[in-house]
Amino acid sequence: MGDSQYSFSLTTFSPSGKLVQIEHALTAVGSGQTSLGIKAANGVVIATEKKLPSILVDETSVQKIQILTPNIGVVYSGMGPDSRVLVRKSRKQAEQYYRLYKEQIPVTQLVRETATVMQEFTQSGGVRPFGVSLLVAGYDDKGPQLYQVDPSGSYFSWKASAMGKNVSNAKTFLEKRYTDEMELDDAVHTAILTLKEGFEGQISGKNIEIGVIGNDQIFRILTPSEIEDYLQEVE
Amino acid sequence: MTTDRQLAGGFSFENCRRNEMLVQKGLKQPSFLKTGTTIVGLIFQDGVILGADTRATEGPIVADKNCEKIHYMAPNIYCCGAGTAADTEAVTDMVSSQLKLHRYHTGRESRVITALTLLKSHLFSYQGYVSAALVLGGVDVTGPHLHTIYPHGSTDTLPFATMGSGSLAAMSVFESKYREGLSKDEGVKLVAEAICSGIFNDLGSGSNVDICVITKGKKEYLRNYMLPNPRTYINQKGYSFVKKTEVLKTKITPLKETVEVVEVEAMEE
Amino acid sequence: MDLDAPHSMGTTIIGVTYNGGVVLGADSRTSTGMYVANRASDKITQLTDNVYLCRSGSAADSQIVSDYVRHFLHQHTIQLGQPSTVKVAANLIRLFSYNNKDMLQTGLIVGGWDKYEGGKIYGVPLGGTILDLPFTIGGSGSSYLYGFFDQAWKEGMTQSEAEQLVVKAVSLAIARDGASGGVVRTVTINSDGVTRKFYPGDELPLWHEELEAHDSLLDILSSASPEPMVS
Amino acid sequence: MVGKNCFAIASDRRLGVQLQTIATDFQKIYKIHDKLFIGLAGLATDAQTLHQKLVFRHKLYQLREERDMKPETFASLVSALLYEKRFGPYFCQPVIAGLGDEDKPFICTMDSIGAKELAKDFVVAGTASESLYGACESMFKPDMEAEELFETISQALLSSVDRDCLSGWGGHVYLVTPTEVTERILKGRMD
Repeated sequence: MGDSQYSFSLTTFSPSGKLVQIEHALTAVGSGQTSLGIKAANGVVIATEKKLPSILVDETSVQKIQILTPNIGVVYSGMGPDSRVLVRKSRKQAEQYYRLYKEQIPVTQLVRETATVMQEFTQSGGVRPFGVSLLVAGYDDKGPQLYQVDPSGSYFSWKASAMGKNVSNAKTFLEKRYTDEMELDDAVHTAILTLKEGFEGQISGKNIEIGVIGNDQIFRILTPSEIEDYLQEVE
Repeated sequence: MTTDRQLAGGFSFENCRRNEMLVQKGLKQPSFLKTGTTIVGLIFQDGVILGADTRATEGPIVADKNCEKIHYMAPNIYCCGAGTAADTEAVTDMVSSQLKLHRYHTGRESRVITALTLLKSHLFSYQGYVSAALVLGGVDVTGPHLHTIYPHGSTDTLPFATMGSGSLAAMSVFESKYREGLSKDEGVKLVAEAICSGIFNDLGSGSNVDICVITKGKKEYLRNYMLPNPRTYINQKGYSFVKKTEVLKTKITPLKETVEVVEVEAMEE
Repeated sequence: MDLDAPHSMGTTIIGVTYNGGVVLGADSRTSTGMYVANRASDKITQLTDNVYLCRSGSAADSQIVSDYVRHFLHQHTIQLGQPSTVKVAANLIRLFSYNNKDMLQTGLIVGGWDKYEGGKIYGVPLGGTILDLPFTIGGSGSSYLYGFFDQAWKEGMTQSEAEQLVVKAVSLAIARDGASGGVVRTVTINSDGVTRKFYPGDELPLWHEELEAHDSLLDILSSASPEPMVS
Repeated sequence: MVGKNCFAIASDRRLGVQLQTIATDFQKIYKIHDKLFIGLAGLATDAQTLHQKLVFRHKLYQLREERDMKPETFASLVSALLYEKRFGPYFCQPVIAGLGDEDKPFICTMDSIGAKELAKDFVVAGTASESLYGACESMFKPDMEAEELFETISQALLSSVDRDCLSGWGGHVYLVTPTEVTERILKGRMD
C-alpha cells in the first residue's frame, strides 16, 4: 500500500496473540443477515435473507447474490459495500485467468485468489479487514463445490454451511437435515427451511435470494416468482 | 516476481533493442501470420450479418486453410478481423473480456458503441502498430449497428462494409446489389456472394465462407456456411513407403497408470 | 495499392458566416491511399447542441480530437448551466491540436452560434493556431477554392445565399480534386437551431467538361428486356 | 501430426549459425509433461529461454492446481507469453502437440507473436516449412495407427529437410500414444 507515514497495518497482534481487528470483522459478519449454502449430489445452492431497512426501498434494486463467472456464484454476510470490492476483484481475477489460459478458472483457484485478497487486507498498511464472509458456490471438472471465505483470508470447503445472525441455529438445522445423497431440488427446499428457522416475518420471493448451479455448470440466480414456486412446494 | 507476473495487459519491449541488433547482423525477422482477408458485414431488415473467408497466410504461403475470423465479442456482438492474426485475436479477446466485466457490473446487455469505443481507443493509442482492421456488428437495445475500424483507430458507421485485401472485390458486389430492407435469406446470400468474390478474385483470401447472423436476442454462427473449394486430390490408396526409415536409436517409456486420489473427509474448522 | 495506409480524408470543408448564423459544408469521401473507403461519410461532427466541427486530415486523429472535445464541452455545459460558446469550443480544439501537434495530422473548422457573438467560424489548421474568420476553407480541395471565395463571398449574405455558395463551392472542389467526392452535406446553425441538408452527388451542378450521371450498366440490363438481335 | 488416439512430433537435429553447422544432435523438442510436447524452431537462445519460462509456468500451475495442463490450455499460455512481446518478439515459432481429455490428440502451431493456428491433421514450422507443407499435405491421411504415423512423419520430415540446406543431420521423433512414449533418432543426410 502507500509509503506515507501512516503505512503501517491497523491489524496488530494483541498481547494474547489475537488479531482484534479480525475478531471485530467476524463480529460484523455475525451481526449481518443470514446466508447459507448446501452442496448437493448434483449441484450447489446458496441462499440469503434480503431484509431491507424500510418497505420504501425498491427491493428489485438490491442484489446480494452475485455471479463471478458463468459457473461460480457468491453470497455474503456482513457489510454489503465491502463485498462489492471483493466481487469486483474476483471477477477481474477470473477474467485474467481466462485470458491467459482460455479456460474458465477452477473454483478452488478463484476462492484462493479471493482469500489472498482478504488476507492482504489484514496485513497491509492503511487498510482494514473486510467485514464480510463469503459463500462461494461453483461447479467445475471436480464436481460441485461450496467454499466459505472469512475476513482473515482462511477458507474451507463445506458440504453445507451458514453464516450471519442466525448461524448457530442454521448450522444445527443443516446438520440434522443434511445427507450426502441429497439432490439439488431437495437442497433448495432445505435451504428455504433453514432460512425460515428464525426468520422474522413472512418469508416471500422478495425477501430472500437463492442461487443454484446444477450439472449444466451454469450458475443462475432464481427470480422472485421461481422462489415463490419453491416456497409453495415446502409448505 | 517479474517472471511470474500475470499478464495484466501491456506489452514488454525488452527484446526490441536486441532484435534490432540481430536484424542488423543479418538474421531474418520472423514473419507474422496474416489474414490477407475478405471480411464483410451488412445491415438487413432485422439485424446484422457478418461474413469472412477462412484463409490465413504467411507471406505467399497458405498457413491455415480453415481459420476463424469472426470473433466473439459479446452474446449480441461479433467482430470480423483482418490484418495480423495475433493482433486481431488479442484485441478482440481483450475487449470482449472488458465487455464481460462491464456486463457483470451493469447487469445489462453490452452495446455495440461500447465495443467500438474500446477497440478504437486501444488501436489509436498504438498509432497503427497494432495492425487490426475490423468489421464490428451487433444488435443492442438501440437497434442493429455496423462499423468498420481501421488499424489507426478511425471508425466508420455504414449500412454495408468490407475490409481486408479482398475488400474491393466484395465491395463491388455490395455496391451493385445492396439495398435497404433485405430479408435474412437475401442478406445471407449477398454476404456469401461478396465473400466468394473475395475468395476467387483476391489471392490473399480463400477457402470457405463463414457467416454470422445477429438479430434481436438471437444469433446464428454458420461456420463453413459454404465450402466452394473442396479438396480434390486425395490419394485413396495413401502412401506406402517401400524402404523403411532408418532408425538409429529407439527409447520407449511406458506411461504410468494415473493414480486416483480418494478424497479424505473435509477438514473442520 | 496501399490498403494499409492510414485512413485519411482528402477533403473539402467549408465554413461560412452569413447574416444571422453560419453554414458548414463538406464532401463525403474518405480514402485509404487510392481506395475510397467510405463514399458517404459525415465529416461535420456535432460537438454540442450549437457547435459543429468540420474534420479533415487523418480520420483517426480528428475523431479522437472531436471525441475528447465533445466530452469536455459536455462537462463544461453542465458546470456552466448554459450552452458553451463557439469560442470556448474552438479554444479547446486549439489546445488539443497545439499540445499534441507532433502526433496529430488534422485541420479543423469549428462553427456554431451562441447568444453572445452570434454565428462564428474558427479555423484550427495543422499546427494548432486558431483563426477567427468570417469564412474559411480547408482540406485538399480548398486549394481550388481560394480565388473563388475571394470573389464570391460577400458580407451580410442571407441564409439561402450562403447555403448556395457552400454547395457550389464544394461541388466545384469535387469536380477538380480527386480526393474529394461523393455528396455534399451542409449544416446551418443560427438562433433558431440547426438544419442539416444533403445534396446527392448526381444532383450537383455540372462544371466545365463534366458529364451527366448515367444509370449503371447493371440497371439497364435488368430493367427492360433488350431488343432481340436481328441479323 | 495426428494419428488415431496418438500423435507424433518430429524435428531435425542441426544447430547452425547461418550456413555453418555448430551441432548435429541439438534438441528442439521439449517435454512439458508425459503427454505434452513443444517443438521450438528458430533462434536457439530464444527457444531455450522460452522453454525455461514455459517449464516454470507449467510447474507453478502443477503446484497450484494439482494437475497437468491440458494441451489447449498450454497453447493459450504460450500464445499469451509470445504476444506480450508483440513489438520485440522471440525469434521462435512453436509447435505444440499433446494428448488432452480422454487422450484426444491436439496439435497447434503459432507465429512468433502467438497467433494460434489449430489443425486437425498436421502443423509445421521452421525453415523447411514450405517443403513440409507439401510433403505432409500429400503423405498424411486421417486415423493412422501409431507405427504408420511414425513412418509417415519420418518420411515427410526427411524428404523436406533434404530440400532445406539449413536443416538436416537426421531427425528426432516422439511418438505418443495413451500408454507409452516412443522416442526415435532417425538417420538422415549429413551434408
